[in-house]
Amino acid sequence: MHYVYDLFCILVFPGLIFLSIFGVIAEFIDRKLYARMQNRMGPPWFQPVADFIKLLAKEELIPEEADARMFKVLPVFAVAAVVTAFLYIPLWNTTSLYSFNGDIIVVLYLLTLPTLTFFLAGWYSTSLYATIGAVRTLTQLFAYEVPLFMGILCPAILADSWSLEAIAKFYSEHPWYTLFNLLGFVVSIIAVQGKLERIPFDIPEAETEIVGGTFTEYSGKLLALFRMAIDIELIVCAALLAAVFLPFGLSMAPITIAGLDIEPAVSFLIFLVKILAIIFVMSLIRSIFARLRIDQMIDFCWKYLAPAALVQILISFILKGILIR
Amino acid sequence: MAKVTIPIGPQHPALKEPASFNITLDGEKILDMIVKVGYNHRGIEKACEQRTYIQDMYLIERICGICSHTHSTCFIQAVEEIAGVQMPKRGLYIRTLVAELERIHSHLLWLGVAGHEVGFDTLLMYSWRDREIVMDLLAMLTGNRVNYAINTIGGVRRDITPEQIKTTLAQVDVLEERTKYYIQVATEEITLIERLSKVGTLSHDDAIRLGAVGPTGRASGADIDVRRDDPYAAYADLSFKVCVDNHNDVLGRTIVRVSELMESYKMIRQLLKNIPEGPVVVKVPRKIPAGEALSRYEAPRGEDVHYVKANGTDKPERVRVRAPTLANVQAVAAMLKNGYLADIPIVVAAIDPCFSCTDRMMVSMKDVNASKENVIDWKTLRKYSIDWYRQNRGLDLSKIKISKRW
Amino acid sequence: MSKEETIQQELIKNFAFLEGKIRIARERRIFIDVPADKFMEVFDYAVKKMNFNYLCIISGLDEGENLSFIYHLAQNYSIVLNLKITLPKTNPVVRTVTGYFPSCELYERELEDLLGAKVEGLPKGRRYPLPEDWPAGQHPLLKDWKPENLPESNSGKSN
Amino acid sequence: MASEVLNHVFKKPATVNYPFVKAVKPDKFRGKLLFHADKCIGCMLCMKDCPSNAITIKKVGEKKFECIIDLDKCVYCAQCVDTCPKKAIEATKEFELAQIDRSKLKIVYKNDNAEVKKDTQGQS
Repeated sequence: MHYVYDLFCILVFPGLIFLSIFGVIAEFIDRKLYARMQNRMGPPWFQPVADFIKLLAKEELIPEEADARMFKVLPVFAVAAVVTAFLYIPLWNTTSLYSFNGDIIVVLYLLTLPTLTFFLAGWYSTSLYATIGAVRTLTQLFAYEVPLFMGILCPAILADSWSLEAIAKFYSEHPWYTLFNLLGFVVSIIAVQGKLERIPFDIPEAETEIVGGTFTEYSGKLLALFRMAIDIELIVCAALLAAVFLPFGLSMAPITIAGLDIEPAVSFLIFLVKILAIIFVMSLIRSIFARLRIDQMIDFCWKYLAPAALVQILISFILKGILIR
Repeated sequence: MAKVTIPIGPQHPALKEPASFNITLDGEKILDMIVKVGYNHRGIEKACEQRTYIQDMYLIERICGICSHTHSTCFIQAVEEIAGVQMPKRGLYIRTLVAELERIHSHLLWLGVAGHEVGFDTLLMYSWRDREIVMDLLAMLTGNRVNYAINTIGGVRRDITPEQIKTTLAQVDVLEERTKYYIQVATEEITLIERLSKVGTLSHDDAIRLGAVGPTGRASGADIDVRRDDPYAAYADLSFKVCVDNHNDVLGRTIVRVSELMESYKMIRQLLKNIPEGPVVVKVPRKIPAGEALSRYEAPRGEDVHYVKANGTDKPERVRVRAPTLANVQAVAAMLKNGYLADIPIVVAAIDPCFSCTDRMMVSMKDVNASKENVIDWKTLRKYSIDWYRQNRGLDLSKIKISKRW
Repeated sequence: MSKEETIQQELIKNFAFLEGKIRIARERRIFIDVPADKFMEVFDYAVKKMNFNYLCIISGLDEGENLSFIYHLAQNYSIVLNLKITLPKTNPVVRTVTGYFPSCELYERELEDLLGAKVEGLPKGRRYPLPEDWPAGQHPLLKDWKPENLPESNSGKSN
Repeated sequence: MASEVLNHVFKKPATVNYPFVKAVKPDKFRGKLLFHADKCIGCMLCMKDCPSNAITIKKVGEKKFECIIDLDKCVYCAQCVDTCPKKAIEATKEFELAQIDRSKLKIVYKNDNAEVKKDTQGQS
């Protein structure tokens, strides 16, 4: 029975199927918010699903010079990596499905994988635009990855653990301590825009410059998979930020209705709301900035974001000395 | 990364019309570029010679969709000069009014396009939404949103009523309020300024040497404006400022355009306040006496020049058109020197290019070149897609009924 | 004396052969017929000494036996001097003015493509505005040119 | 920018939901042309002035004319409306003229009032 439960977790809830559905919903919310911020109507609720189905029905074209096997395998890789990352994030209480000490590092690396697959996808497409997009993806990775890691690891320093579960537990016991990580939260949410390749850091797929960027040559099912990976990545990133920086409400007192303990359900709903709140902030960032140039982006990340993250680490170390002895 | 040459165009998301920029890159830096124009040669100058002046009016209006009033006015001014028409004042005022409204719509459109090119879609959506106001005004005054067809030889085709004047004034107030906001955006939004400032620099000397016109020239400190230097229509009666800026870059071009919007509002108020009573059109015979004239017009994009030669019949002997983009496109290469790949779209967009105006003509020569096989009719297309889905997806879609109208 | 008349006087003073060939059409418009062999002198003088520092366009005309080219020069963006030269169709050769105005390269290429003029000193480059595979000797703006003149093999595909 | 953007989240979108909500056409709108056969005197000026040769006037009897308008050629400048000395051509506000079949864009106005009516209804 144990294996069946595992399989259920990985494939259905909170794994692949749940994530795909939630990803589609998140994409819709993001697009709708973006549209409403721009005073547009935005898409109807089924639009992301319709887009996905349409892509599935489309003809797949693989460039003659591209490495066909790599070309086909990469989207699957991207989806697998992000889905795996989600399994380590605590959702309805402070315990996640699979947890071990150091899983926060694993999640961060799993989140780096899709970026690498984007790079490889562009590189193996052999098209000019895709290659330039690929190089930009990689260049950008070096700029935002360090501030992102530092920003997300700061709460871990204060909590004195490398396990997401322990971090969540620590902060739900001391909710006020989250305020000390505010700077790290801001740094991470900006860096995540880079990871998700959203404005102002959508440089690798800047359509007015390099057409479709890394995905220029992708079409049909493969592109649909990549789109799905990006949608899921959006949720996983938002969930990670929510779990690390906004962990309150995770271990409330049991709420019982008609003898049933619905506390996990309530907590889970609160968690979803937190994810949506973070998506709202990300949509806001997307709508108020112009796309930066790659050199400006690197400048910004190393001149402002990385030092800010360092300051946050410093704060965490000092606080740790004072508060937790 | 080794040197690569990438094509921007003839088809590219950043270009709304066909032109081609072959760019040699070293990483992200531009080493060299070759500009190719001429994809849209439509044969308009030749076609003009075979049509009457009245037909030419509408043909020339369609040189460009955005500055249609520009071209038609410029052409008609030349014809009127040859014919020696004494123009009715009210007609000239209405012509100028439409011209300024067109400038507003063109500049707002440009602002949105510029926003889009640097990935600032919110600006695009806002400025295009506000552009609807001026589009509605144009529709109200002339009948249609584009290709206004308000001009005719000897005046304008449609008069304006006092109610329309009132509506226009009210809407101009709204637009002015919005434009103030855009000035604030253009001068205060950090990421936008990062992307526009010090990009696509064209020094004052280069601008003069390469003959840059319109906002492109004015943003490089060239104090030129046909409306003031060679006044036409009702511009001699108006008082306005020529907006010159010394940034020499894309930011300067943005500032010039948004400040010109403010000047246009001022001009529209003056026009509507002082519009004289009287007829809007005088009758001009179909046959225009022999003669020649050169007409200049300050289009939203710069100086538009038409040369018309008449030979005494109802058809012109020669019509020569030079759209502002042709004067500006040569400056693009100078602007992009040592630039970045990422700056190409915005620098190209900053001259507000209109390649269809520039090229004017392609020989749709008796449809000789479009052989029959190139045209797929609806039934064939439908059959093709049904076959494709049957073969590749195993779906039989032939049973699906389509709307009766089809 | 108006500005236009001053310009007329100055030109006649320096180039006696222009006497009677200068026509002031209206305010700010001066039309001059210049003998083809003296054209560069007048052009040079107008640009360098009289500050006609902006070239609006070059128009080409087909006048039956002859081809005419009109150089529309503007002084301070305001007064336009239209210098017209006439050349026989058999040998329509003009000197390039790219030395004065680098931007007029495209206008001169247009003269070459559409009217079949020969512009001396124009650097080699891409055709404008006709496509690269346009058949030689076909100049659409000539009065006797008709679309039927095109050889059927021309697919009209530009590069 | 941020405050402007946040304000818009709660505002009504500016979009006009086109096929369901139709924008009001201005009075001077130049749409599909309507021919009044009873007024036509057969001067053919409209044919001469039409920039795209979209109008053909045919003589079908003594002082009787019928008109063929090619809507796919028409550029909707309404010069013919201005030219016509008897106001036999009128510009309507109809603009949704797209058709899949090209032949449907050719409109024949017969010189018979009853048929004129039927014809225009069939096309719209």
